[in-house]
Amino acid sequence: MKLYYRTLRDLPREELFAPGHRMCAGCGAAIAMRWITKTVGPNAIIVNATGCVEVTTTPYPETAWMHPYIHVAFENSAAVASGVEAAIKTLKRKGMWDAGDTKVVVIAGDGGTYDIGLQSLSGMLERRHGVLYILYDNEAYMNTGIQRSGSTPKFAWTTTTPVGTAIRGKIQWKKDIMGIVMAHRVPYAATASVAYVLDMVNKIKTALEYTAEGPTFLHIFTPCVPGWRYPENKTVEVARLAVETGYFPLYEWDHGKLILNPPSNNHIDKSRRKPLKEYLKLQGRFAHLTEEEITELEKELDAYWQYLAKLAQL
Amino acid sequence: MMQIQEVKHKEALTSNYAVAYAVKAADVDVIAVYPITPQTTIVEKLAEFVANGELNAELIHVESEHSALSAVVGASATGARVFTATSSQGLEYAHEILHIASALRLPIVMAVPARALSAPISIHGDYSDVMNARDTGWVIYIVASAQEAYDTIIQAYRLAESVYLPVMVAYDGFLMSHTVEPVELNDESEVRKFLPRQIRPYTLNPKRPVTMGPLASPDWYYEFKYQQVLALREAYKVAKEVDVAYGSKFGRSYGVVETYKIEDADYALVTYGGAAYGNARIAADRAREKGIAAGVIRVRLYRPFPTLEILKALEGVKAFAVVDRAIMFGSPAEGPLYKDIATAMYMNGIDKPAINIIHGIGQRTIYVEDLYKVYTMLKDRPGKEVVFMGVRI
Amino acid sequence: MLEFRFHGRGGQGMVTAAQVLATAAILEGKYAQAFPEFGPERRGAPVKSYLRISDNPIYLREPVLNPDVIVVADHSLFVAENPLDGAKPTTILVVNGVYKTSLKTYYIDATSLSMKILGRPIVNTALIGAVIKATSVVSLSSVIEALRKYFSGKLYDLNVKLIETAYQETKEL
Amino acid sequence: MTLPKATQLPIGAVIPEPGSTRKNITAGWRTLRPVINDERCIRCQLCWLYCPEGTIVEKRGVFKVGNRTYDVKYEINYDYCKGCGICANECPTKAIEMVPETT
Repeated sequence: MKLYYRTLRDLPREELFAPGHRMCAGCGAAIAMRWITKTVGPNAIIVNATGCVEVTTTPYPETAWMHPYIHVAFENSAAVASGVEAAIKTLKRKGMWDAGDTKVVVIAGDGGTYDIGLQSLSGMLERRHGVLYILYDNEAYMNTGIQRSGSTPKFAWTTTTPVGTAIRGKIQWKKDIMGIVMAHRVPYAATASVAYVLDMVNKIKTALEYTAEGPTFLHIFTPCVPGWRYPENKTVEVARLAVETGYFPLYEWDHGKLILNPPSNNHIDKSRRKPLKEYLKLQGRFAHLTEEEITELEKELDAYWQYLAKLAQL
Repeated sequence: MMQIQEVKHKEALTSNYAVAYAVKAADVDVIAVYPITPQTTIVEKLAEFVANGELNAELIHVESEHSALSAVVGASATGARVFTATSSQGLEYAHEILHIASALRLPIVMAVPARALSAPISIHGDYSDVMNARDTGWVIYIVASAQEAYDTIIQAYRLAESVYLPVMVAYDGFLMSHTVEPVELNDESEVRKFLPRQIRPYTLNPKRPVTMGPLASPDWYYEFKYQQVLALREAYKVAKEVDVAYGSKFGRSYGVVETYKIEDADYALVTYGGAAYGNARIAADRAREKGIAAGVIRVRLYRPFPTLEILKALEGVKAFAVVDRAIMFGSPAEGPLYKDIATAMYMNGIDKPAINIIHGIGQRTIYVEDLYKVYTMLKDRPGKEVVFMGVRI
Repeated sequence: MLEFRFHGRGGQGMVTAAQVLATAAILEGKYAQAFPEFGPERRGAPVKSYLRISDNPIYLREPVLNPDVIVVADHSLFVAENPLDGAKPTTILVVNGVYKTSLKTYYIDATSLSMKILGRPIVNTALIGAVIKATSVVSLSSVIEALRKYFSGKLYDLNVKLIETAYQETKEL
Repeated sequence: MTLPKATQLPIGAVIPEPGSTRKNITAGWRTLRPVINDERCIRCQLCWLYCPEGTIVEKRGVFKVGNRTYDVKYEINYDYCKGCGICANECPTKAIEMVPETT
């Protein structure tokens, strides 16, 4: 990533995401939206998949968006963005575009990315449209009331993975969406967290600039107050612990090179990571976990880190 | 005085190719398509035009029909002139976006060589796909020749961009999509004059940011649906005006309903599409040879429904039959056009013998002889019934 | 109106043959309609295609049931299919190689000829030449013009040569 | 309130006014209200950084606090603050206190 912003003082001051929207108090995605809109600047078109952000920001006749914005459906934001990008290209060629270098940015949740939107995402990446696709990951279908998605972590409680006597929470592991995106050989993909804003905005800007070459992807970790069952003032703390415990490593895939970013660049050595438990214990969705289950999660996390470490060496 | 008749140059084209030529003439900006039989040759031809630099457009090779329509929704919202095409399962797959495209009021034009639906899988023609899309708020034309397909695509852009509604141009899968016929092509610069670039009230542009596709509560939603009702009513008027304007410029027009020997007919067939209409004309001629005053009515503009024109055309007949090429399972009468006409008549206090013929399903051949028999049925035992014709019962 | 039915196998070009003749007729200001017996086209599978040529607009969209001209690309089709189905006493048969029926017949060794000129056994062009000889439904020059829509470069030249030779060599049985 | 008729609304449910949720004052969502103690504020910007609503307002000027002088001061736009308390939780000097809203 390029360092567009070195300190907090360099960050863009102008707010391009209006307050008065209906996102939850303490919403992690709201923090992300604020910084996405500020960082991409006004010359961008936002394509939003159905989801929490979409329904809470566009209650007719009001909109929180100050950008040109379109929402079409749940599964197709990458396809819609492909069309927007192609339109700008042709209209420019024909001298019919008056807005200059307009960027195209998708904002979609984990349901709209990992699950129902995966096909159109793959198509867009394969066709190499110059679109920045931003996934805000709150690890379940929060808009419909906390149902499990392909992004929900193992053992997590959701309304469709209840903690029962026979089955306790989600049975399966979280899907490796970054791996899927990287397999498309995109110019740039990165993870980011709302707890690490400076890292996040530099990645947003880097990814945005790389759209001149092709599609870029950002996976932003956005804790969810009601879905993860933690107090609403703890959003940033939860997000920070996710990174510090190694649960959500910060890294980027820049033209085939995997680079771990601070503080995750220190975390290949397990002893440098905080115990996973510190992250889990803040959240009601993991409240039922036994020591054995936590050990299993830690084992899987270690394996994931070994995989990342190998990728980082390539 | 001797008249020198100009022999107009005609190309030998399938309806699919005719559509591609019309799209090129319309100077379309963005095309998104996914292959499906019998639509595919439209895309192949367009890809050739783009590859040869004859059409300055972005061709998006999407990974599904759902994405094809989604991509043209995005492109149209951005202000581009767009085109897509599909058939059968593809139209079903994109169905969700049909509703959204019309509700967002985007002037998208889509060609649909009509094809049967699975299961069992059939690549052959009928109108099950188009009829499933009839209530989605799109303007729907069903055309009957390659020439009309060409002309109607051009008319469709003018109409779509006047009333801000998407327009579907449907025709018989295979029986037209793959049939070579003579087509007179217009001078492309004249087509572009007929389709001037309009400034739309709202597009996605950072200079004039708007939000499209918001959430509407019960206090707001219904008003936008009612707007669509009004827009389709407006489209009914504008479609006729566009057809007249096109006729005066290019010498060909069709009306919203086409009739054949209806003026003095006692018995009429009402239908849509190339095969059913073409063969009905021959059947009417045959019936007239046998002393039956037979006529044919073809619905060209299917949505919005041309109630007035159809009622007027049926005014003098003693009995009529509606030949449908789709089945609405479990309906009081299984033919979709029949249902429309029955509703139109009932609402206008008209009661006449009317038979619903279901035929041509999965491209079961509609023989002229079959349609001739329908005329004799109308004469000998006029009533109200649904007849599944051409099927082994 | 003259109605044709072509019998061939996927890959022999019988759909194109009907289309080329339709194109030639349209070039001459006539009305024409050419369409295949629709289905997924598969190499080697028997296929039919249809052609109507008329001085008036054509509304009929039935398959050709009682052809005025039947064109058969390959003798084996007489075993696999019944190409003479619906033939009238006046129907003309155009066939690749000598084949005796009760119909008035024109024949050409299209396989040898296409092998010789194209180097490949694609018999449609040769049979177009034979059809023109048998029916005079369109002129040879119109067909040569129509071929431009289907072939270009060297392939066009070879097909023109093939069609002209076939036209010369077609004989009445 | 009478809402507009169908024919009075922009077509396609387009919202032509960017940022119009500003009309919706979300102050009523709060049960706790953040109060900044300017004495303790070290101008680290973290509250401004993390506020999901963008309600921490950065004021430029010359601000004397005790014997220190700052060129910036942070205030809260209570119209939109939903009272989540992230600012207080993240504040390194505990300069923000969450106090109950009094009605």
